[in-house]
Amino acid sequence: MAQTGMNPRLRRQVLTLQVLTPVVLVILWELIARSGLLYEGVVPTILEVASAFWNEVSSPELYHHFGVTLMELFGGFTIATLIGVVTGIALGSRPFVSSVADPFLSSLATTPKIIFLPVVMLIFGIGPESKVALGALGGFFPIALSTMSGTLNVRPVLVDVGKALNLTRWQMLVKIYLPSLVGPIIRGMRLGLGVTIIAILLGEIKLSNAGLGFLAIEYYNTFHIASMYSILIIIFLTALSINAVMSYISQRFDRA
Amino acid sequence: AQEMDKVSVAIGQRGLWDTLVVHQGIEEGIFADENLSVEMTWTKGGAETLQAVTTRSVDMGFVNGMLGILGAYQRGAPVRIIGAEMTGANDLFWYAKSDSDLKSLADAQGATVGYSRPGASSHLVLLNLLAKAGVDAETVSAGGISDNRTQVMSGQLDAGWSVPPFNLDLVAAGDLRIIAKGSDLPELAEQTVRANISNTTFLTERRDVAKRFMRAYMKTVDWMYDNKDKAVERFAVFNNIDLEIAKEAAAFYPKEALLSVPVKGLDKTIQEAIEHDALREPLSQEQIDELLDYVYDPR
Amino acid sequence: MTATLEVRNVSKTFESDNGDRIQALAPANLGVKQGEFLSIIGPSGCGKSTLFNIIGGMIPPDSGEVIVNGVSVSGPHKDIGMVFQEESTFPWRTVLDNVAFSLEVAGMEKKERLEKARHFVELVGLTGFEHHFPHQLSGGMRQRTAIARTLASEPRILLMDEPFGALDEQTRLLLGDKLLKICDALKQTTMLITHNITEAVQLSDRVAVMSYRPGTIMRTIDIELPRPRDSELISTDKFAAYVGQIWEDLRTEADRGMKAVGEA
Amino acid sequence: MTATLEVRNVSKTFESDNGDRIQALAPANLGVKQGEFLSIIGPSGCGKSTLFNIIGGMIPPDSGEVIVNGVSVSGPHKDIGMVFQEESTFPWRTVLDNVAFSLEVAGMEKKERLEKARHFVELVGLTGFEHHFPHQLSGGMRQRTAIARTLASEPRILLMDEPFGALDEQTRLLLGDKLLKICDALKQTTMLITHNITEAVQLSDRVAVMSYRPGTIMRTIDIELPRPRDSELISTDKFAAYVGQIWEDLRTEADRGMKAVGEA
Amino acid sequence: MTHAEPHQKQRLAFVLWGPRTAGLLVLLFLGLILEVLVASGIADPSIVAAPSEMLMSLERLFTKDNLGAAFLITLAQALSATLLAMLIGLPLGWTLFRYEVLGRAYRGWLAAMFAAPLVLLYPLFLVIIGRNYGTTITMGVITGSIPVALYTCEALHKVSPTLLKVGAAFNLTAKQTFTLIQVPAAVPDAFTGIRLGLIYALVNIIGIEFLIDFGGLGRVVSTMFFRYDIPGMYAAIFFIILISLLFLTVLKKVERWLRPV
Ligand SMILES: Nc1ncnc2c1ncn2[C@@H]1O[C@H](COP(=O)(O)OP(=O)(O)OP(=O)(O)O)[C@@H](O)[C@H]1O
Ligand SMILES: Nc1ncnc2c1ncn2[C@@H]1O[C@H](COP(=O)(O)OP(=O)(O)OP(=O)(O)O)[C@@H](O)[C@H]1O
Ligand SMILES: [Mg+2]
Ligand SMILES: [Mg+2]
Repeated sequence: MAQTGMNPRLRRQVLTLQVLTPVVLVILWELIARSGLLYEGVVPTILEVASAFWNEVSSPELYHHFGVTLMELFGGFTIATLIGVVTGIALGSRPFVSSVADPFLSSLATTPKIIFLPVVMLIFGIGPESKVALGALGGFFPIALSTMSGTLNVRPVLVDVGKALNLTRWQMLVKIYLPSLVGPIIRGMRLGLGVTIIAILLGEIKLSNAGLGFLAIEYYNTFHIASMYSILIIIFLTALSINAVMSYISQRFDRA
Repeated sequence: AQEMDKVSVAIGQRGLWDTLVVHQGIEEGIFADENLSVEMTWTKGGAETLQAVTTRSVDMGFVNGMLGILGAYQRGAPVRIIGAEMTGANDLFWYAKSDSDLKSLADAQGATVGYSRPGASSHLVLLNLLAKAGVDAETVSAGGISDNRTQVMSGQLDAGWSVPPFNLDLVAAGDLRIIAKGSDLPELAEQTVRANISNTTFLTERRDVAKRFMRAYMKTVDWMYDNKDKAVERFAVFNNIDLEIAKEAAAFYPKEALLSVPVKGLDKTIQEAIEHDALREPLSQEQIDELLDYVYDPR
Repeated sequence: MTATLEVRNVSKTFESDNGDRIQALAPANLGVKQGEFLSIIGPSGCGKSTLFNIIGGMIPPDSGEVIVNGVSVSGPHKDIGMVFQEESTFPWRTVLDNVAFSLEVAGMEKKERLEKARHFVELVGLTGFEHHFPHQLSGGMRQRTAIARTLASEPRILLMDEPFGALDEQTRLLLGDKLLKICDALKQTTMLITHNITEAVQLSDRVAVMSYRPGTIMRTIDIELPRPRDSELISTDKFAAYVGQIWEDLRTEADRGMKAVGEA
Repeated sequence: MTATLEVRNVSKTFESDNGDRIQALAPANLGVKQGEFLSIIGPSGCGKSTLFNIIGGMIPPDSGEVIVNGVSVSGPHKDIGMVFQEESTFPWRTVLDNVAFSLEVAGMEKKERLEKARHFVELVGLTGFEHHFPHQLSGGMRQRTAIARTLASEPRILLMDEPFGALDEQTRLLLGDKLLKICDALKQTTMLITHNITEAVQLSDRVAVMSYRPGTIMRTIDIELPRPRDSELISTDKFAAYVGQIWEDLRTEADRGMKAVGEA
Repeated sequence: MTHAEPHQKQRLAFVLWGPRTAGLLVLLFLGLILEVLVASGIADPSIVAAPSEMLMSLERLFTKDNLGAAFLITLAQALSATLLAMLIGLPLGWTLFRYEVLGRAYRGWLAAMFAAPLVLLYPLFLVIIGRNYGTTITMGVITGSIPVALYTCEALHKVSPTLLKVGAAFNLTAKQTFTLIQVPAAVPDAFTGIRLGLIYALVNIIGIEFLIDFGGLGRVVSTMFFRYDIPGMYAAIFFIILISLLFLTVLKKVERWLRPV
């Protein structure tokens, strides 16, 4: 976070708050866990969660599942990006076509991807392929939509500059369209990655034999609640770091 | 050595006594004796296994609810029943908190009692149990075993369903009390509730493999009951549970319940399927003959 | 290196999406002589950019033709260099790479084209800013980058559409002085579109005054002020007289334009 | 209904987020007489808006004081009405409701305030557009709405910060004529901030020329042109002379300003 | 407009051949192709359903499987979740705006949560709350209130300083400034947050319904899948997409109305 331009007192207060908040939350959790207000299996004590967490990170099992999820993520996101960008440019280069496609794309984009799991399974089976496909499906729409609107909104005057210099179609694409699209594509990828992550993990939760989502729900089904929490923590830490990397990239390359 | 035949199977409900047959057989080398190398995938239940089989992602599927199979068959899925997986409802049981007033299902007048989902075996068995007890309880589609447990423990449900070994530890610890069992309904012992399936392609193209597989499967069932101590121990290890509990769990399952042939009580099942919208109309005898395709029948 | 430009009976009517028809240009006639600096002035929305786009071959006219050096042309023509009204530098390129753009697409070798680009960067007074990106520059510097980019393609006719439209008066006067120097150096046939009277008089050999929509050339005025010029000119009686004369012509047109805008 | 305004030794230094200090105003002195129209002209970024905000009580000066009718004031003062440089109409209110804003917060009854607002709408020539929303108007009309809104609060001194800064020259000249009429009608003490020389000469009784940062009043020039005036004025020798005189003063300052921008 | 003459014929053509009609035609065309593929046996009917069969199932879904009721159940959950999200998000956004320390401390966190896969927390609520509407609505509230709070805070920050200066110049009290300037100026952006909140709530509620087999529309898909009723499943999915389309269209209309250009 940019904390520039804060006077030192404010900065100190902010920092105190940011440190204190998790501490308070943890204490609150512990109190709830010990109070017996909730069924004990549901809110394990911090110590239990911590030891479960340690067990997880020191077991090679976790890294296998982690690897599966990352592979699915990589596959799904790559496919989503490639197809999304090509589709986005194709649809966006004709305003009429894009206005036809827009309602379809945006309503599909806002449909929960997980309900497509049965369809994807019918086609790709129950292995990692179906998770990759679901992830690709999820990531596709934001990327395609963003690329499409980016293509539509490539500043006409820049296209005119190209026309005035009699650029070929290829030169037009490479020298004017693609550089203009870097921003929208990265923005779309950032949104798409979030959706891909969710789609893949939910897919794993619903049906799979490997992956972090599978692990979490397996612990849930076998009443290892503390372990479930630690997997959730791992999932969230991973998602947040991936998102942080994406933010960095988009700040770096998006000169809009 | 000769190249082993690869078989991929999907099995629902990881870790139950009956769903561990294939695992036991693999560990005991019974499948290897038939020159089969088995690749196992656990699924979360019938629908997923069915998908895997009909789309040929796997060769065979185990532990499938009958209603799902019948429905899929009538809707044109290339699916065949190759044997029974579970006959009777011995595995199902219902429990309540020990400190509640529910001592048996007979006390359940007006209570909320959980089952997994409409049309599932837990639903059918519960309805039968309640009818037999003559009480009018509120049945709740409360989801899986863990969902039921959470809801019972937090007081949202009065009773929940389970199968062994799940929750037997809490019963042993005195937190829970079993209030009804599927075996309370002897008439159900003559009805197959779950079956093993395969797809038509596998059954025509590699029928010999299927045959050997089922032979090994049946041999494994025999072995499990002939060497019960060893089987129970493996069962306990697999689930990471006490040996005592594992023994108790295994006791729920008489050997007859696990026999592959024949599939029993199909007429009644078809009727139930129609009641629950799984079937649109009864199957004809020709259809039943086509659907039941025991690749290996030692009788 | 320069040429003549002629516009004959060019007209254009736009049709908007909802079927409305807007006649932007009534048949317009205009000639720019070899080496001449001609300004076209008119109220906002009178069709100046439309005329600019037709001459540059960006849009086809409904009727009439555009003649470069005696030859009728259609579509973009390499003899014509265009500087657009809106911000048109490439934000992902540095000043130098922007200026070298036309040379790059023409396939000129890297070293050669950068050298040549540097020359034009100097011409517009941006030496020292070669490696800045447009967002690091002021509006006036960005427009000068765009001008340098067009000049680098060495067109025989230079068309500019309100290149300083977004700048304040004082900056315009200063940049006008810079432009005067460049023109004196290049002696290029130039057509400048503007709505600023001061700018038109300051820079031009001749000013063509356009009416409000549908745009036509109402009259042209020869500006007989000595060259080389400088913005000091604006304090002279003659300058004021030209300004007054053009304002007299424009006033009713501008008024029509202003009224039309509010009704939209 | 009018008053005098005096600015005594007002200075201001800004400290930016990264700790840089920018001296926007060196001690500045200025007086506006009863009923006088004074323009302040200076290059972009010279501290004009800073001065404006200090007089209006929007920001406190580092030193010096602002005196209204002989009394030192601090903070917003009801005798001073302000028209801001940027777009300042409320987009969710119609023209009429915008103009009636100050009357509404003063608790005036609905019928009365609408009637009064209508009068000011007429004064700025927007009759017929009472029920339009700002986004349905041109930039010039929006600024006139903002002026009417300020006039409706009946301030004794009117401060305007480049109200027509975003408009093109021709529209400015036309709106200048409108403003001249309004001023003739109200005879209000007015201080206009501008960077447009033509506008300053066209409208003012006196023009104060500001230097580039840190801004100081370099000199003031009395504009002795007859009233009532009109934009036709711009063709006169006298007008050109004033323009030239101001440009002479401003030129080096503007040049400094232009150079400073690119280095940012 | 001065030279504008309405050209009735062209208007008609525009309506007839506008994007909406073209979209419908494309949809029909795709449906037709699918129908032919299934009918000719090229596409496996146990994998894809013929559109005709799908439409027929839709009728069956409404009459026998209470799709209408399922829709209402989901709608009720989404709306109550959004309402709660507004009750939480609007004051929270205001607080983060009003107290700079809090804003600086938590806005970044909130943005990170917005990007995090919050829906994965559903097993946690399954454990804490149980498999009931409490869980679905809670998930809707959590995912929905974050955009509401973020956009509200942002909207208040974005209020043009010039408009605030106008208020100051007219000597407005803090309360008047808030009600007469900050609130109306922030409404369009805050509504964007509410729109996103509603959509997030809807998406997550349907998704969780599907996952835990409970509630409205999501459950219907899951049930059809469980029953191996492939056409029914496709019909249910199609219906959900239609609902998304409907929601989006209505929300965008409202937004455009609030934010005229
Ligand atoms: N592609 C188009 N479709 C429809 N109408 C257009 C199109 N391009 C321009 N117009 C209309 O034609 C008229 C003339 O536009 P043009 O851009 O040529 O004016 P201009 O004189 O350049 O104005 P400005 O000084 O504001 O740049 C305007 O009313 C404009 O709305
Ligand atoms: N709040 C502020 N914090 C820091 N610097 C400021 C602030 N306000 C203005 N400045 C700086 O003070 C200088 C004068 O600004 P001011 O807005 O008064 O100029 P101006 O003459 O009104 O310019 P313009 O003609 O562009 O409106 C500028 O360099 C500006 O960057
Ligand atoms: Mg133009
Ligand atoms: Mg200013």
